[in-house]
Amino acid sequence: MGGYGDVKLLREDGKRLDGRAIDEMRPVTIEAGVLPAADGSAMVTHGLNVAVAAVYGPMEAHPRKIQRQDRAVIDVRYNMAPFSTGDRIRPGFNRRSREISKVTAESLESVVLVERYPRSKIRVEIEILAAEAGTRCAGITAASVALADAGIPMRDMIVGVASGKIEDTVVLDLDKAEDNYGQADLPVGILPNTGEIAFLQMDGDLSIDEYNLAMEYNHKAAKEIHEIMVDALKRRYEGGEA
Amino acid sequence: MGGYGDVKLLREDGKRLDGRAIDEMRPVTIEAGVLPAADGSAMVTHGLNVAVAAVYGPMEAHPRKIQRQDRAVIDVRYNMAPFSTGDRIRPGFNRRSREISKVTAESLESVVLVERYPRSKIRVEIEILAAEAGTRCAGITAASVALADAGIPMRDMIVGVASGKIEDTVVLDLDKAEDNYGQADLPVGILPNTGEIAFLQMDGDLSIDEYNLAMEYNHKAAKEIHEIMVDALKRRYEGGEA
Amino acid sequence: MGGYGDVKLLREDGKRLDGRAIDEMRPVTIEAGVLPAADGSAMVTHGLNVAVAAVYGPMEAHPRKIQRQDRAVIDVRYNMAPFSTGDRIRPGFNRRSREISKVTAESLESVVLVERYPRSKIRVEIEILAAEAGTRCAGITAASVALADAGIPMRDMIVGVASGKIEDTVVLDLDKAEDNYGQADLPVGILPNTGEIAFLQMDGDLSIDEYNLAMEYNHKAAKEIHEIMVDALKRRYEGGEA
Amino acid sequence: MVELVPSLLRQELDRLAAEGQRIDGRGQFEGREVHLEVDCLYNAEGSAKVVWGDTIIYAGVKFEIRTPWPDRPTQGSLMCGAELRPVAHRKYEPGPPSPESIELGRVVDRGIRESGCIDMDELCIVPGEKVWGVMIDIHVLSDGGNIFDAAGLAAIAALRTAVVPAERFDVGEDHTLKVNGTPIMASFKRAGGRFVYDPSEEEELGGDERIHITLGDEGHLHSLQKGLKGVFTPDEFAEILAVAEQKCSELREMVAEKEGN
Amino acid sequence: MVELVPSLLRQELDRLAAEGQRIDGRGQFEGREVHLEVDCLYNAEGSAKVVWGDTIIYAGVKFEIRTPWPDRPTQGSLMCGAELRPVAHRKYEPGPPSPESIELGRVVDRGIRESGCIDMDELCIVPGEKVWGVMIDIHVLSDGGNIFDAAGLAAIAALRTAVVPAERFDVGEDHTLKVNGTPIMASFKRAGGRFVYDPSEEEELGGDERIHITLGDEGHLHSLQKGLKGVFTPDEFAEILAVAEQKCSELREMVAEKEGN
Amino acid sequence: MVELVPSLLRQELDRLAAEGQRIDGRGQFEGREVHLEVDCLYNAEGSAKVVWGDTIIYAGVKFEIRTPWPDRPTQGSLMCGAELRPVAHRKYEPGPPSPESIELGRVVDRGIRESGCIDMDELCIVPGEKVWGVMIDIHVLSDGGNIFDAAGLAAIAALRTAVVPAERFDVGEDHTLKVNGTPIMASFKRAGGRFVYDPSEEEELGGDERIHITLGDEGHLHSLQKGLKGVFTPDEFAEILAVAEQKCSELREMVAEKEGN
Repeated sequence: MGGYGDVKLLREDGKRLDGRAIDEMRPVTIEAGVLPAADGSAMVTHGLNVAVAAVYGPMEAHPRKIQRQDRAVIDVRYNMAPFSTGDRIRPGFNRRSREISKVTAESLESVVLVERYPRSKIRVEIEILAAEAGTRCAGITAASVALADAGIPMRDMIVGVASGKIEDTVVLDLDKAEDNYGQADLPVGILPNTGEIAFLQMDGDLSIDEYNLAMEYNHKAAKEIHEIMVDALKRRYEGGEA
Repeated sequence: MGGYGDVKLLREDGKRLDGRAIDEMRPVTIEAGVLPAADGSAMVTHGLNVAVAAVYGPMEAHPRKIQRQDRAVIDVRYNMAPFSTGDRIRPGFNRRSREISKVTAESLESVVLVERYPRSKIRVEIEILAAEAGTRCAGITAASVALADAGIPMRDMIVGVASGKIEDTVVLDLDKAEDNYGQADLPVGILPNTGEIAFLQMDGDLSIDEYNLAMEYNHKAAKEIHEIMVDALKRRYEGGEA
Repeated sequence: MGGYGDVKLLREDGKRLDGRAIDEMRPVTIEAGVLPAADGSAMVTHGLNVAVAAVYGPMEAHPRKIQRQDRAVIDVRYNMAPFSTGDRIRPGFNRRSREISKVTAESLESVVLVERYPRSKIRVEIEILAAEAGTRCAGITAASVALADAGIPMRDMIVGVASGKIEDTVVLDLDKAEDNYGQADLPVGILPNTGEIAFLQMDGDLSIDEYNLAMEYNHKAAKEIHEIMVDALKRRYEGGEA
Repeated sequence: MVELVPSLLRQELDRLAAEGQRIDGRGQFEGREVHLEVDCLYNAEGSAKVVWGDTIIYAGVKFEIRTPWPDRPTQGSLMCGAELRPVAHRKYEPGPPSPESIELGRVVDRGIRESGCIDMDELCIVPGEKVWGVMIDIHVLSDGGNIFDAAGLAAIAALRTAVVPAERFDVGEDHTLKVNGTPIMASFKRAGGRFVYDPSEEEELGGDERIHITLGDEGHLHSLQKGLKGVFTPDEFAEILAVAEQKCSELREMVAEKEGN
Repeated sequence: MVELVPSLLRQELDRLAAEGQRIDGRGQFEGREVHLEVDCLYNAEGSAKVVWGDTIIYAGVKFEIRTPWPDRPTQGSLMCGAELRPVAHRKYEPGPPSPESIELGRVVDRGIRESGCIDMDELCIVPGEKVWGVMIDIHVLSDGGNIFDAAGLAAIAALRTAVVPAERFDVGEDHTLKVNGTPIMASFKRAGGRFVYDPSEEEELGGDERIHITLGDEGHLHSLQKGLKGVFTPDEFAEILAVAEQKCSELREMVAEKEGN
Repeated sequence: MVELVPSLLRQELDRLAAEGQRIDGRGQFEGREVHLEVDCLYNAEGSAKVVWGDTIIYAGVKFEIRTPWPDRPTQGSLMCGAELRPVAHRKYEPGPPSPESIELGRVVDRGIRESGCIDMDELCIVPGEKVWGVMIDIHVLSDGGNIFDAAGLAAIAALRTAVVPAERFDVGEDHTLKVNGTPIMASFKRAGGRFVYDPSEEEELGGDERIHITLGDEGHLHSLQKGLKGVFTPDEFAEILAVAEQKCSELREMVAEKEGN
C-alpha cells in the first residue's frame, strides 16, 4: 500500500470519492464464451478493470516432468497487457505476475476436480486489458467462469473480491486512488457455496477487528458477484455455442 | 527507410554518388568452400558487404518436436558480427535478425528438395562480417551457394537482389547512403531459372509502376549474379576439396 | 590486476599492511558437514572470505545429453552472494562466475574417481558469502572437503592457494588491498600428496623467476591448509552425523 | 501425427480449389465479416478492438517521454510490437517472443511507419531534450486466421483515435495525435494452389506461402512481406495487388466511420 | 515414482494427526529450536544467520545511492529478494528465479515494507537527487522446512543491525539504520488435515496449503499469504492467528536480545 | 555412441606418442601454418583475419564513448569477447554464451589487458566526462583446433592496426590507437600422455588438459589458464614454458611484419 500522501478519500457525507458507500462494490459485468479459439473463456469488467480468461484442455501435460500421476496440473499465466496501466508495461518476465500466477493456480487446483484427469494439464490464461485496482480478483473470477464454460468439473467456483482500509475506515472493493493512497488491501478468493477461502493475500496495516470486518464485506460481495457469474453461464448455455 | 534528410543522392550527370548508373549493381565476388569445418560454405562480397554462409547436414533433427515426418527442416541463423556496423552490435537476441532468419529459412525451404530428407535438419548459418546495405540479399546468395557446395539437392538456387527509390527515381542495388536517405527498398530472392520469387520484402513508398520497374531491375541483376554463383561453384569443383 | 595507483602495500619493516610476513598466509578455518540438507558440505573461512560448499550425489545425470557412458560428470556452480562484495552483485548470469565454475569443475574431475559412477552426476555448489580476495581458492578447498564429507572417492584432495606480486615483491596469499593494487595473482589448485597441479590461472606480470618463487610459496601453503582440511574431516567423523 | 491433418486438409483444399470453392463457402477474394470498436480500454491512450471472423485482436497505444537521438534532435519515435500469447490459441506456447510474433509486429510496424502517417517531427516537445515515444502494442486474444490484417487494422485504428497525454506528463494540454493517412494491410495465402484473400484458420493450416501488402491512401505500396514456404510468379502478384487495392479502400472507410463516432 | 512417497507420507501424517502427534514428536503449535546470529559477514552492511531446525539461512543488507522517482523526491527505497539456489536442497535447480523463490522474496518484502518499519523519508540524502536504496538479499543454504519464517527472521535481524555506509559513498558519517519495529512472520501448514506451526520438511512434502502471517509490534497484520493447493475456513484462520501472535512475540524478543550484544 | 570415437582416438594418440609421432605428422612442438591479414573489414575500426590450419577467425575492434567510472576519471576501458557461434563447427549450438566461449574471451582479454599494452589513461578524452571504450570481438568462423592461439593473434593484430574514429564522434582527428606491446598466446594440450603445441582438432577430441600461456615482449607471463580434466607437474610446465617463449617470439614478428604493410 502506498499510504504516503495526505490524500482525502472519504467525503464529508461519509461516501467515497466516486460516491460509493463504504460497503458498496463497483459495477461488475461478466460474459462467458467470448473467445472462439479457446475451449472456455470469459470476460469480466469490474469497475474499469477488464480481465479476459481463456481455458485450454485438459490436454497432455508435457514436458513429462511436470506430469502428476494422480491428477491434472493447472498452468496459470496472469499477464497485464502493455497498455493496461498508466505507464506502459514491458512485455516479458515480471516478478509480480509470476507470484500472482502461482497463487492463482494453487487456488484453482483447490476447486477443480483435478483427480479426474491424471497426467494432464489445464491451461488457464488470464489477460488484463485494463487495470483499475483489483485485477487479480477480476482474473480469478474470470478464470472460474472460463473453467465452467470449458466444462471442467469443479467442486465450487472461486469468487475474487477485496476489501481494504482508507482513512482508518474499512471499505469494500478499493478503486485505483484508494489502492494508491489507502492503508491496507485484502484480496481473497471465496467459495460461494461453503464460504471457504482458496486465495488469500493482504498487505498494509489491519488490526484483527479490522480484518474481521473486511472479511465480512468480502463474503457479502462474493455472494453478489456469484450471482452475476451464474447469470453469465446461464446466458451462455441458452445461447449455445459461440 | 530513413528518408528524413535533404541529402543529394543523384549527381547532375544522372549518375549516383559512387558513379554507378541507375541500373548498375555494385561489384560482386563469390567464393565457395571457404570454411574447412563446414559441410558446405561460401563467401559473398557485394560492394563492401561481406557475408559468409556455412551449411551443416542433413543431420538428425532434435529436439524431436521440430522434426517433420515428410521433410527436412531448414534452420537458418542470420547474424551480424558485432563489428560489422557503424555502431557495435551487442551479441544476442535481436528482433531484426530473427525476422530475417525466419523469412530466409522459408525461402530456402521453397527450393531445397526437403522431401528427400524426412525427419532431418539442415543448418544454414549466415554471418555478416561487414554491412554496407543489402546484407540480407548477400546472405541469401551465400546460403544458396553454400547449399550447393554441400551437395544438397535444390530445384533452383535463389539470388538475393534489391532495388529501391532515391530522389523519386528507381535504382538498382542501394548502397549505404542510399539506404539511409532513400525512399524505398525492395529486396527479393529470385529463382534464376524460372523467374519465380521465393523471398520478398519491401518498405518505403512505391507506386505500382515504380514497383514494376524495380522488379525489372531485380530480374536483370539476378541473371548477372547467377553467373557469378555458377562460376564460383565451377571453380570449387575444379579445385576439388578445400 | 589493478596496479594503477601509488598505494604502498609494504611497510618499512618489510611486513605487509596487516602485519603478515611476505610468505605468511591469512588464518584459515574449516568445518565439515555444516549443511543438513546436503550429502556433503564444508565451510571455509580464509581471512575474511567465507565460502560454503554443498555436494549432492552421485545422482542420475539428466538431461541425458549431459550423461557420459564411462564416468560421472561434475556440475559446479561457483556463486557470489549479492551481499558478498563491496557493491552489491545482481543475482544471475555472470561471465566471471561461469568461467570459475568451468575450470573448478574440470579440476575436481581430475581427482574424483569419476569412472566409478558412469552416467551419473555429482553436483558441487560453491557459495561465497563474503569476499576478501581469494574466493576461488577458498571455494576449491571447500569443495574438496565437501566431496570427502559426502564420501565421494578421490585420488587426492585439491588445495586452493594463491601467491602474487606487490611492489615488485612476490608474496603469499594476497588480501583485498593487495589484490586491488598489486601486480600479479597466481591462484592454483595443488594435490597435496603428489604436488601436481589441477587448477591454474594467473594474471598480471611475472617473470619466470618470480613465477617459480610464487609457486614455491604456494606449495608450502598447500601443505598447511591440507592439515586443516584433514583436521576438519577428522572432527566430522568423530562427531558423527551433523 | 499432427501432420496427418494438414495432409488430408491439403487434399480437400485442392479439391475445393479445382471447383472454385473455399472451405467456408467464401469466394476466392471474399473477406469475412469485420467489426471494429475504438476507444474501448481505460488507461490506453488509444485503443481498438477488431473482431475478424473468429479472430479477436486488441491494440493499445501508450506514450512516453524520451530523450531524442543526438543526430535527430527533433524527432520522436514510433514502435509497434505484437505478442502472440498462449491465450490466443492452443498452438501458442509461453516463452520469449517467437519468430512469428516478431514478424507480425515488424510487418505491421513497417506498414504504419513507412506510410509516413506519423510525422516524427510532430512528436517533438523540446528539441534535443524531450520527444514523444509512441508505442503500439498488439494483443491477439483469439487466432481464427489472418491475424496480420486484423492486427494492422487494430493498430492504425488505435493510433488514429489516440490522445497525447500531455497533461499527465506536465507538458501542455492533451490533444489528438496527428495521423496523416490510414495504411491498411491485405493478406493473401496460397491454398489449393491459388491465392485467396483473408485466409481462415483451416486455410492457414493446409496452405503454403502468404503475401502481406500494405497500401496507403493513394494506393502506394508501403510494405511487402512474403512468409512461409512457397514461391510465386510476377503474374500472380499483379492479380492479388489489384484485389488488395479494393480491400484496403473498404477497410479504410470503416476506420474513417469509427473515427466519426 | 517420486510421488509414491508423499502418498504414504500423507497417510502417516493423517494417522499421527488423529492421535494429536507430529512426525518429529512436536506439539501442534510447537516450533523447533532457533539460533540467531547477527553481524556475521564481511562486506554486508547488515547480516544475520538463522539456524532453524535443519534450515540455515543468511540475509545480507547492502546500500546504494539512487536518484529518487520524480513524484517522490524525498523517498528512498527498500527491496527484498530471495534466492533458492541449488545449494539449499537436492530439489532446487539452477536457472532463472523460480515462482517459489519469487513468492518467498515478495512475502518477506511485504511484511517488512508494510509494517512501515523503514521510513522512506529517512533514506533521503539530497531531495530530488540522492536517496538510499536498501537491498536485503536472502540466501537459503539449507532447506529443512519452513524457510519462510527463517527468511523473515534473518531479513529483519539483518536490517535492524545494519549500518548505513555513508563514508564509503562520501555523504556523511556511517550511522545505524533507523528501523521502527520488528515485523515477524509465523507460518502454518495443513498436515494430517489440521494446521501445524513451523512445518518440518516431511510435513511440507506430505501436507497441503500454507498460510503466512506477518505481525507487527502492536499485533497488527501487515502481510498475509496463502500458498499451495487447499482451502481453509474462517474459524481455522482465527485459531492460527492467535498462535501467531504468541510466536511472533517470542521471536521479536530474540531479535531484541541479539541487538543488545 | 559419439564417445566411442574419442576412446579409439585416445588409443591411437597413445600409440603415436610412444613413437614420438603426431597424428598429422608434426613434431611435438611444431605448429601449423599461420596466415594473418589485417584491415580487412569495412566498418571495423581495426580488423584481422587469421587462418591457422583449418581454423579461421576474424577479430574486429570498435570504439564507443563512455562516461568514466567516478573513481577512475581519466581511464578508458578495454573489453574483449568471443562468440563460438554455430557457424564454426557442427558441435556448437545456438543459445546464450557457452562456458567455452566465455573462457575463450576472458583468457584472450586477460592476456591483452594484463600485458599493459593499452594505457587506459591514453583513452581519456575529457577527464571525468568522456573516455574511449575499446571493444574487441572475436568471431570464430571455422574451428579446426587451437582456437585460443588463433583468437589471441587475431585480437592483438586487430588492436595494433586499429584507428580511433575520433572524427565520427566529433572529438578530434582520427589517429592510430597506441599499443605498447604485442602479447602472444601459446597453447599446449596433453595428447597421448605428453604435451604438444598447437593441438589439432583430433588431438583436442582425444586429449586431456590444455595450458594457455600468454607472454609479453620481454618474455614475462601475463596470463595463465589450465582448462579441462587433467593434472600436470611443475617439470612439465617448465618444459612447455620454454617452448612458448620461442613460439610467441615468432608470431610477434609476424604481427610486426603485417603492420609494416
